[in-house]
Amino acid sequence: MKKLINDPKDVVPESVTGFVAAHGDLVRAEFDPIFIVRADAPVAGKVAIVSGGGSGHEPLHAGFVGYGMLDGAVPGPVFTSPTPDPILAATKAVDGGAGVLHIVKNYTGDVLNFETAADLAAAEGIEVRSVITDDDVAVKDSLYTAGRRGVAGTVLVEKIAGAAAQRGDDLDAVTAVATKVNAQVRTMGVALTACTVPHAGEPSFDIADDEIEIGIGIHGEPGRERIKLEPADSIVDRIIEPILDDLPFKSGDDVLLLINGMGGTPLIELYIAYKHAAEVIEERGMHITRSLVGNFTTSLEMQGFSLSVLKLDDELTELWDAPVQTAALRWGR
Amino acid sequence: MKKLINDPKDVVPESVTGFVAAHGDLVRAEFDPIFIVRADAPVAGKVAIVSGGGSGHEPLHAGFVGYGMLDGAVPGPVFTSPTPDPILAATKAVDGGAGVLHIVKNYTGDVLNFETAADLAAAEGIEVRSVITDDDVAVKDSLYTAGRRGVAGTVLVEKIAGAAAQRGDDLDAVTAVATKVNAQVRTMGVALTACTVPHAGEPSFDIADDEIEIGIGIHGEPGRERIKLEPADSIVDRIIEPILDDLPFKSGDDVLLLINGMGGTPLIELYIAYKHAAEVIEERGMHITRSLVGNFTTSLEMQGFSLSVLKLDDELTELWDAPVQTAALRWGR
Amino acid sequence: MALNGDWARAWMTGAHESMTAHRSQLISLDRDIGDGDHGENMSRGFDAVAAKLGDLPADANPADVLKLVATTLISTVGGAAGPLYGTAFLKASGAVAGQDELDGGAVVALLTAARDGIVLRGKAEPGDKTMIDAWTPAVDAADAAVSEGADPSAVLEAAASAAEAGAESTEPLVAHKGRASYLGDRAIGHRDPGAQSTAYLLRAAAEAAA
Amino acid sequence: MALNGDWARAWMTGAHESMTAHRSQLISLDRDIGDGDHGENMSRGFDAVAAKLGDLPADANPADVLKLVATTLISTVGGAAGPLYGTAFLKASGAVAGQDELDGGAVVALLTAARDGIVLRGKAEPGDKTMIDAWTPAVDAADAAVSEGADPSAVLEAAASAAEAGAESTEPLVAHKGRASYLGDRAIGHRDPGAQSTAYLLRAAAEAAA
Ligand SMILES: Nc1ncnc2c1ncn2[C@@H]1O[C@H](COP(=O)(O)OP(=O)(O)O)[C@@H](O)[C@H]1O
Ligand SMILES: Nc1ncnc2c1ncn2[C@@H]1O[C@H](COP(=O)(O)OP(=O)(O)O)[C@@H](O)[C@H]1O
Ligand SMILES: [Mg+2]
Ligand SMILES: [Mg+2]
Ligand SMILES: [Mg+2]
Ligand SMILES: [Mg+2]
Repeated sequence: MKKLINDPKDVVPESVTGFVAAHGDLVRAEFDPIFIVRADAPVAGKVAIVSGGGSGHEPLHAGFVGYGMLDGAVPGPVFTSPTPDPILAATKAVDGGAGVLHIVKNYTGDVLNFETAADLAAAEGIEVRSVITDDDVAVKDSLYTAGRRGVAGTVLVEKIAGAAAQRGDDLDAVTAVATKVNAQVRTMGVALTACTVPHAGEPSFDIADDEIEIGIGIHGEPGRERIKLEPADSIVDRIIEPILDDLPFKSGDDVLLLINGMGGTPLIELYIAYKHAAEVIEERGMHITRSLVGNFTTSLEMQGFSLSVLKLDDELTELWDAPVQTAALRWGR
Repeated sequence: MKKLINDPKDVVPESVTGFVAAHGDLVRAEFDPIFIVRADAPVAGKVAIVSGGGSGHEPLHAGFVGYGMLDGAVPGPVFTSPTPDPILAATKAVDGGAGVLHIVKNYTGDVLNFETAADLAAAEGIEVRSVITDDDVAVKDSLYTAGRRGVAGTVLVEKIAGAAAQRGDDLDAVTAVATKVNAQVRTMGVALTACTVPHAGEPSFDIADDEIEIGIGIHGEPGRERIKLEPADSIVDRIIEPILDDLPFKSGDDVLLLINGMGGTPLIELYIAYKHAAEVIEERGMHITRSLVGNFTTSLEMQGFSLSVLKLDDELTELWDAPVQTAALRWGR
Repeated sequence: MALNGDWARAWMTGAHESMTAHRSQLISLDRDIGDGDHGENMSRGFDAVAAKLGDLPADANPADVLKLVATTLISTVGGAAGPLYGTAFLKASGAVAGQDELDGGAVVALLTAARDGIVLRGKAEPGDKTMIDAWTPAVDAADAAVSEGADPSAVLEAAASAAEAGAESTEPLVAHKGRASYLGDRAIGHRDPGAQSTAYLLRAAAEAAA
Repeated sequence: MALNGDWARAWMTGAHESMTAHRSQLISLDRDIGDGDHGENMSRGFDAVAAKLGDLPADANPADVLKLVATTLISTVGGAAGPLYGTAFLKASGAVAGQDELDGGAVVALLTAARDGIVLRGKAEPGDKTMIDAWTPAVDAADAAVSEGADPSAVLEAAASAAEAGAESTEPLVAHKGRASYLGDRAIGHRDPGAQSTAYLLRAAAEAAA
């Protein structure tokens, strides 16, 4: 295992220490238990938004804490959802009296731990809503699975709900917009290589030099199928078809295209994927009116990428364009 | 070789196609010869800035084209400097009548090709200046070498000179500020893994599972020494000492700290490096007043990072804070 | 040993040793069909439990011990296992509240409440390839042993053996809950890590009583 | 063959074949002490040269061919080698301007101008572990061959052999120019890729004349 770390046990607290030192104008952190909040939290009268989950997906979620996006982020150990204590502490620290929305990726652990924290927060008189993100079309959504996973589309939910909260929407409205974004975004990913969780010391799966994993999860969970390496355009075809075939995309739609790197894929390759994905989308008669390319929801040093398509309307576009000032996403101020 | 590409020959044009498709609000490109310019180029009356060099370092340079930074970027083949033709074409395309500054990283190929292009541009009546960046302290600067290499500090030169040009400084003044930033920034890098140039198909060097390369260049050039993997803090110590020992850093200085990922290192690790680097700098009595952490000057999928320290003063700080709107660096608008 | 407060402490000390010893194996099982952290999660949780046992008053009864274990696991394990085991121990504590020494019936009540707590939170059914596939046979075996007149330590022994068999029985299954459910048929042939850690937990309970 | 326009074309066709054949070897030499692109750069450049040779008028003289090669290399090779070889061929073209057929003295003038052009741009001295370490012995050997009364093709043969020896002579050196200079002592034991491509170029010139 070759990593730029000290003791595997210290990875999360040391990284959070560096993060808040580098971005002291935007954020501050508590360490016992560990969570990150906007430097100006709580913002009185504003709906607050908290997200969180296992670490190893940076900049998700701490990189999205700041004006116009998240109020708090709760990083668990690498790839392990946080316990209720820090979620509760973050929820209390950001509550500005207008209630708190939890944005939770759909994994049993995240859902259960946030659920417990929400119950405890409610018991302390804080109004809490939850939106569970589940944008990953690689997973069958049925009674016989834990449901679709929440993956890179979560960033779009956080940005757009964050803008709604920032402009003063109430808790119901912010919850509704987050729910809507989640309902309109679909994602699928591919891994070229595995990643190594520091405390495990071994790659999360074995994959041959000429193989790729289609439908990979963001925790190195094996995906839908293992195939031989193909040209970028063919790989894009394999994952964009299931995305576009799924509801709710149709000709004439305005969409946002997100090409998300898994952490170890260079930008030069992500733009090659963007090129072909954009071609396929335009061929289907849709219009890409907004784009995002980069590493936003990563899996440590994994090589690979995911592709997300979000159906836009005027409201979502306006909220997407609204100013945001976080470590990893910033425009308009 | 496991890459998200089609034919190795098409990597640069396909990636540039994706890049301008994703960022059509900021940039446009020509393809024969290949270069990228601001969407609104030429900006009449403004000094224009062009940079370029081999591809594979993305977002450098195209990711920095836009308001307040570069007017044009010229991507060569992967790790190979562009020829004079596209440099000349980009120079002509961005010239707004106030002259053009070339920012060139100090490699024989880049220097010679930009030199030829500058001569040809001058012959066509365009006033051209050049600033050669050479911030890499890993390399001995002497009569007996090609001199120090231009590495991640180049991004700081481009941002600050870009802000000077945007506020209306003339060509002499923009050249002077670029020269000053280059004189005040020092960088050194480390590689944990090698990278593979698409047309070569093999890693640029061989490195054992327990070895790292100290003083790596951004083209996978072997560095100063090969040592066994160490904890992150020790690695940071090895590269920050030569940086701080070099002119012009002293107690009481305000500095900007840049932790630059080489492309394959996850953000969670870069912030661990930030933490310790910041500690060492503060121990020496300097104050980190500005920070930048992320992948800015990369070497394809290489795992590793570089650390840059720039001595700030009021003018440089003001220019750093000035609005910038590019694909890879954006604030203030 | 009588199933009193000392037994409950000994159980947890044994569970701590077992999670430490099997950390890598549980990581490796979870690597195959999950995300490779189950061993790390469980050993982090039981490290915390071991560190807190000393805080209990000398006369703590089994319910007191189980309650401390519950809150400690909830606040240190994370992932799916944290809330599931946490709820299990919380409900188990409630089922034996106030009892200084547990008889066979109380053991059955404890195990049943733990299992039901996990089902309440996780909604898994037997055969879904989860820890429930270790807990449910354990409950049934304990119940049967009590009907046959077994003493409390024999009841625990029966539960532990059934949990071990239950863990093994997850190998041919397709998963319907947890991360392994994303894998479809590819989960076949792999043992569920949570079922295996349940088997270790119940083995530790039986050994502490032996 | 007389060293006329056809010879110059044949030289370039041969150089193209040689760069194609040695592409991987030059990449590999450059991987060791540079950035691994020299073979790719040279073969890209000579692919373009080969494609453009047909554009020349039938009566093109050597200087015309060399000029076309110069501008083509400058606009296709990039890196350090592009401007250096480009300047070399531009100066070489100037040195034999207007001559329909080159004699031994003209060959020396051509090689000297080429070498001086590289020095003008790159400022390398002999022993700096660059392509100059192939060009300089080639110039000297050609000069000596002319003094000894060799015919033009023998002059080129002498130059090519000296360039090959010169390329080999770079192996024990520490580099003072180009990327290999960053390596200090670690460059010792490796052959300079540019010196090697110069040896291939001059070997192609000699073979075209044989
Ligand atoms: N819905 C559920 N009901 C019961 N047990 C579950 C459920 N989901 C997961 N589990 C159990 O949790 C175990 C995984 O725990 P762990 O690896 O610690 O958490 P995570 O899956 O969050 O990484 C699985 O092996 C399974 O036994
Ligand atoms: N200053 C110089 N003078 C003469 N030759 C040089 C100089 N710098 C580099 N070279 C030659 O260029 C060769 C490298 O060419 P190439 O790999 O194509 O370019 P780059 O170094 O830009 O990648 C070296 O092997 C060396 O022979
Ligand atoms: Mg987990
Ligand atoms: Mg090169
Ligand atoms: Mg797990
Ligand atoms: Mg080279």
